[in-house]
Amino acid sequence: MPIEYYFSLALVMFLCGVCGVLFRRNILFVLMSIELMLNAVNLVFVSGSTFLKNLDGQIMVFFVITVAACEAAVGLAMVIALFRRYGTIKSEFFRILRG
Amino acid sequence: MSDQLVFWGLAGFITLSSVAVVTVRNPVTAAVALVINLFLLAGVYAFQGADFVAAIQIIVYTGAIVVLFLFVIMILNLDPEHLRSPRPRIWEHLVLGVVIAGFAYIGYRFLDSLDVGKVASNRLPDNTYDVAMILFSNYLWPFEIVSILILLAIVGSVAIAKKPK
Amino acid sequence: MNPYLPIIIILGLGVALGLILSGFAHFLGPRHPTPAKEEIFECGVPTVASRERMSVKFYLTAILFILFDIETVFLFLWAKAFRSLAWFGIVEVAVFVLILVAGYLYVLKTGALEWD
Amino acid sequence: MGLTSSELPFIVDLIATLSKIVVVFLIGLNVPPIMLWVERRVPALMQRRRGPNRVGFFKWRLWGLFQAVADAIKLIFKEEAVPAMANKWFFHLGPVFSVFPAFLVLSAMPFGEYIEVMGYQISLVAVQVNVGFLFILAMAGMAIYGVALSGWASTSKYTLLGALRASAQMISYEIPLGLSLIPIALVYNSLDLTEIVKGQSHFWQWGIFLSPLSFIIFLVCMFAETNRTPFDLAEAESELVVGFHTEYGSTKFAAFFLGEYVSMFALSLLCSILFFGGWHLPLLSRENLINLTGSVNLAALVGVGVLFLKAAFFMFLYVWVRWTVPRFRYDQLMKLGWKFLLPLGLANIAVTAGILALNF
Amino acid sequence: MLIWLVLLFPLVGAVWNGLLLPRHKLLSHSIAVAGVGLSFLAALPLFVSLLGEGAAGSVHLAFSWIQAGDLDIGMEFVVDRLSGVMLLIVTGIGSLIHIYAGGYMNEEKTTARFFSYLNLFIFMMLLLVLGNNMLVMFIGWEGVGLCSYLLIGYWYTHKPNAVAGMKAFVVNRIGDFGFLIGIFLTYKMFGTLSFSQLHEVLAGQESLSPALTSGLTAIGICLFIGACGKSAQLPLYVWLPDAMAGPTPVSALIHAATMVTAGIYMMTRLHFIYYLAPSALMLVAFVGGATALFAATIALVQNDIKKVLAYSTVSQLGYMVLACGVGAFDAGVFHLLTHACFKALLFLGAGSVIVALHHKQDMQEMGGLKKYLPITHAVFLVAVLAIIGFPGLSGFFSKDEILWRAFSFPGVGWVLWLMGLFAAMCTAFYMVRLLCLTFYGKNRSDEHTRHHLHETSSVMWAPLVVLAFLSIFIGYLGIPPFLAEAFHGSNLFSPFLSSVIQVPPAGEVYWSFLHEHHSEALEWSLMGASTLLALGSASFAFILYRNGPTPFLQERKEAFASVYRTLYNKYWVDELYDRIIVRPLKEMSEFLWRVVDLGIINGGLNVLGQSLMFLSGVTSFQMTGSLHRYAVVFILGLMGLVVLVIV
Repeated sequence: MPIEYYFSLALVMFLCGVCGVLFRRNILFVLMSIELMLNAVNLVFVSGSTFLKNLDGQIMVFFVITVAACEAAVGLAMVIALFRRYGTIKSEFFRILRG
Repeated sequence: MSDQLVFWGLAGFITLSSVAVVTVRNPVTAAVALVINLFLLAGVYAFQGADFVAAIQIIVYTGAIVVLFLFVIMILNLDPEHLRSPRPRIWEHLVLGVVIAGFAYIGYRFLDSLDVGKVASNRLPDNTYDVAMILFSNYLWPFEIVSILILLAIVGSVAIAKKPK
Repeated sequence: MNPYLPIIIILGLGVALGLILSGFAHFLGPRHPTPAKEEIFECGVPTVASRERMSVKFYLTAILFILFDIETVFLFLWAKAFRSLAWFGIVEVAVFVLILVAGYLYVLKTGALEWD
Repeated sequence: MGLTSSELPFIVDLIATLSKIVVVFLIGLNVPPIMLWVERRVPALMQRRRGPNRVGFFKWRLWGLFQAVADAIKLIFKEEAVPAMANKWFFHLGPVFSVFPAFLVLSAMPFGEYIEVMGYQISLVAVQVNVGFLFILAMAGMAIYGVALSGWASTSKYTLLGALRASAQMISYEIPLGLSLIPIALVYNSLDLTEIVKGQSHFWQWGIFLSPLSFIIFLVCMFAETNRTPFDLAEAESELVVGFHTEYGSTKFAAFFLGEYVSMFALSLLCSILFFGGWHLPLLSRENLINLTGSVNLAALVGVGVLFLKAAFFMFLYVWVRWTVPRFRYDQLMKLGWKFLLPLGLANIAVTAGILALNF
Repeated sequence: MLIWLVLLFPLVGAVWNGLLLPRHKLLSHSIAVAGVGLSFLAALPLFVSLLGEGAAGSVHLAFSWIQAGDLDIGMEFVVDRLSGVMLLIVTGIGSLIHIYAGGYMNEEKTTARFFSYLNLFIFMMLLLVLGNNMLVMFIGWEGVGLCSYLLIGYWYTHKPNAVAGMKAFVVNRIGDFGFLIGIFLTYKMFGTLSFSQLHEVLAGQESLSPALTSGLTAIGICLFIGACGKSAQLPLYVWLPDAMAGPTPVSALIHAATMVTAGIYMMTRLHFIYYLAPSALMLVAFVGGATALFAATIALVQNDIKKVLAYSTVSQLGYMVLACGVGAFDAGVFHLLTHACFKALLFLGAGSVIVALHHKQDMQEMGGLKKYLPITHAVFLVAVLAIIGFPGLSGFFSKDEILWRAFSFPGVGWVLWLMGLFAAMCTAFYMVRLLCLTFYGKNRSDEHTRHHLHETSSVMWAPLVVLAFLSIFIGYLGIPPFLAEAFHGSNLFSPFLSSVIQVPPAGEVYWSFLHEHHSEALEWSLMGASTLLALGSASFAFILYRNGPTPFLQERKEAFASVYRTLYNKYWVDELYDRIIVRPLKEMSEFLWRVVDLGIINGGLNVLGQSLMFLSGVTSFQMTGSLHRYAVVFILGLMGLVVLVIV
């Protein structure tokens, strides 16, 4: 199974993730797309480690998953705080950063 | 031969579900699509021989993180209509096209620069033991830092989500 | 023979069984929908898509679940290589666990887990 | 999930696997009806009343055993009322999510070491997963989805609340479950269930003696994971009507019912494997058994019988506890899970590691 | 040891007066007089020790001032015959003027500040005179300039005085600039600034290499520019007439006797340089002659008494510079000595006239003061006779010596002599005019002043008498040799200085004519001619102005109106300078300020600022605040980068 397949699969996933981040209005979807992107990265790590026959890739996946978990936890905490504050989590409403 | 079959099946479903995650209206559907996507991804890992990683993927990712997403969706109890996102404007399509084209090009250039041979579907023997050994020797410091990271996440999320008294 | 066959088969059968069971009534059972039946089995005001928000406690539990789940996973890894790592492993994991216990104590102190 | 490709030739392997799968599903499908009967019969006996004994044809009543069949038929043909506002897709998907994880866990249980058929050694486990524990934890995770989705799909406030509570409970007890398994892994130095059972050949090597504390935690978590008795607050009739599957009619309810009992059976199997020496008889080691019974197959059969016996005991324990122990209030339940079992689990690991470290 | 006292006394006087500002006028006056007097008394034995035949100068080192690399300058003082003479002039005439100043400044409330400046001036002048290297001299040079500025603008409340002070200081600075360049050049060429070392180096030169001569010429010219600034020679003399704004003792001390002679003293001190730079000396001679003639003509028509004296000083200084120019340094110094006496006398006399007339200086309002101020008139008469060169008095001997030495200069000598002669005639004319307009004829001042007219106090006329005595007898020190035989005396002055002023061997060939013997007849005839002409013009002036401004004079004035006006307006030199230098400078700075500064620099910055604002405006339209817009931009940017890197 040539490695390009795995990488292209990861690319597709990553692409979906990016599009999700860019075009979804709802913050929750953005977070989910980010998870998707992280998984694409994981896939690359694992297939890389299998191909190079060294296990560092897999260990990196652990760390990536941990980081993803922490990120999701804090992200969703913020979503809740935002929701409580604004009553909605549609991104149009967060205009504070206006230039 | 069966390898090809399995891989292509998994790959197909994964692409399908990841597209679903992005396009679907209802957040719960998106969450379920994500679950399926991750589950199948765990399948791919197992297929490649990274058993422990697959297990972790399912336990932590599917079993915990997406559950959290589900919880948040349920807690926020968003009314579906509220989530109807407005008709995407033209420039969004344009940008979408550009982004896809860009990534495709980058991917293509990267892939064809890879001069790797065929990856033998060499399922590694049960490597959990080796993974553990490496983790606890070479990657000692990241391991400790991970614990600190988790501590930070705990304190952070609790502080943010707690109802202000 | 590919070692994955049993898992896929069982998964497929399990899902099939579930679908059959859940779809069964649709075909076999009689269908006389009446407004009463349509309603949700509930007393009091029909709160279909009630906007009332659930308490955040569930969310906090889920977050802590994730973070301690990761701890469990890493402990599993350590269990795997316990004997060969010997004392060094123990000290290492002890530090790891202690830090997380600190987080746990913080959670206890702030009363995040007190169920009202 | 680590599958060691067995050395058997393809055909033999295929047949063996298929036959194992069939066995697993047979068990899976038979346990709930039996339990239905047990669920009614045992409490009746406890309360000095006779359980179901009317159903029967001709004159074989068999102490009401056919009641199970009657219930099954009833459930199948009942009308299914789907709430109007319900989210169709997830309403149907809910039960599926609670069924297939149970079966997967069941298939991962080793019933015996191996049997020799036509000269080939066929391992008696449907899915040879070398990271057994993690597989179980994973499937426990999937069960949560069943509960959460079905609760959310039937859009009523109470079901939502019931679903949240049930899944929060399952989450809170999954961690102690995981932590309790770790000492076992430390003691028997492996995560693979077959290895663990091999390690318990003599009864003093059984899990319960080597790490009693983890047995207690495991037992509590068993009840909590399947929302049984002391922890069945989610479906508590008195409070939330039936909890997350209030709106489910006939066969969907049957599916939940099936899922619940199969996972109960799987967990009892797991408990007996980890803590009660699996297919080992208390006093009779495996070699003597083989010599006694003459052939490996026969010994394996006896082993399976012993294992099922132990599992039956635990199933009985479920029912027994259901009718004796009062239900927890939700905050007590959570407090127990987070504030008691979790620290206890960590302490247990520390103690076990300490003891084992002494003789490095 | 004495030299330290000479220096110390004026300094102590200045500090005491300056810092403590004693209230009492008499106290401050006595401190000042003591300061200068004691210094004079200390200087006398020094001078006597120099009179002896072989007495060479002595160098005293106070402390080593600068030691940087090979530059080693010490605060050295030299006391030889030349500086001895100057010492006597400065302290002697200085103390007389100090005594006089007490009386003059009587109306002032406090005179402490004035006297501290005067003492400070004396100290600085001593530094200049006694300094053994150029830097010490330069300190004195600047110090003197400073004190002149302070003293000219003493009544600074009156704006013109302040402006005059500034003008003096600025013009002096211009001269000092040349002086500084000269110092740098000497250091560059000879590596040392001390006079004794320079003298040895140049004396040791056998032949003059062209590089050396051109170097010396350059140094000579630069130093001469400094001298012009300080001694008010032609281009830079404009400050002296305006310096009359200061009190009269100041004008007497600084602008007649001491400071203005600094230039001549400096050239004499560096005679060995000038002897080896004949072209530089030629320039000096001609500038001297021109200034003498030029200033004398202006003085003819001035009405302000002090202005006339100022121009006469400029013209007399022209004579001294002329003397130096023709190589007659000793004659220059001798004229300096005599001029110091009678010019100080003239100024002080004018001072007492002004005091008597309550600070009115216009001659048209004077006249007939002979009977009111008898002593002043007598003394003034002596001074006038001395300055016009009346035979027997000091002016006659010194001026005649210069004219003779100018004539005997080979080649262009006679031109210089003619210039000198005409200047002498003019001097005689305007001095007698001055005398008649102030002292003879009817008294033209108004009733009130005439009523108060009375002779000044003894404090003021006593020094006048002494000065008059000096200006009569000092002449006999330098009787020209041919006259000496007639009176079997001998010329004392030039041999006295000859030990100091010698032509270095390298220049021997060029300056050989100095020692040739001239026929006495020629000398006699020249002296006779010049004296006759001077006396003629004096009597002519006497006849014209005997009884004040007569109608006849008025017609003569209209007849030569244009000539009169040009002379009266000082050839419009000030206006000329203003037009050539000051106005263009002002316009230039105006231009620079408006165009360059405002236009380019500020303009440039403003443009920069505006462009930045514009740019930020352009880029900010994207800052709509929506997260997604940021994310899109971020991703696009990232992709662009990666594509860029890859392609």
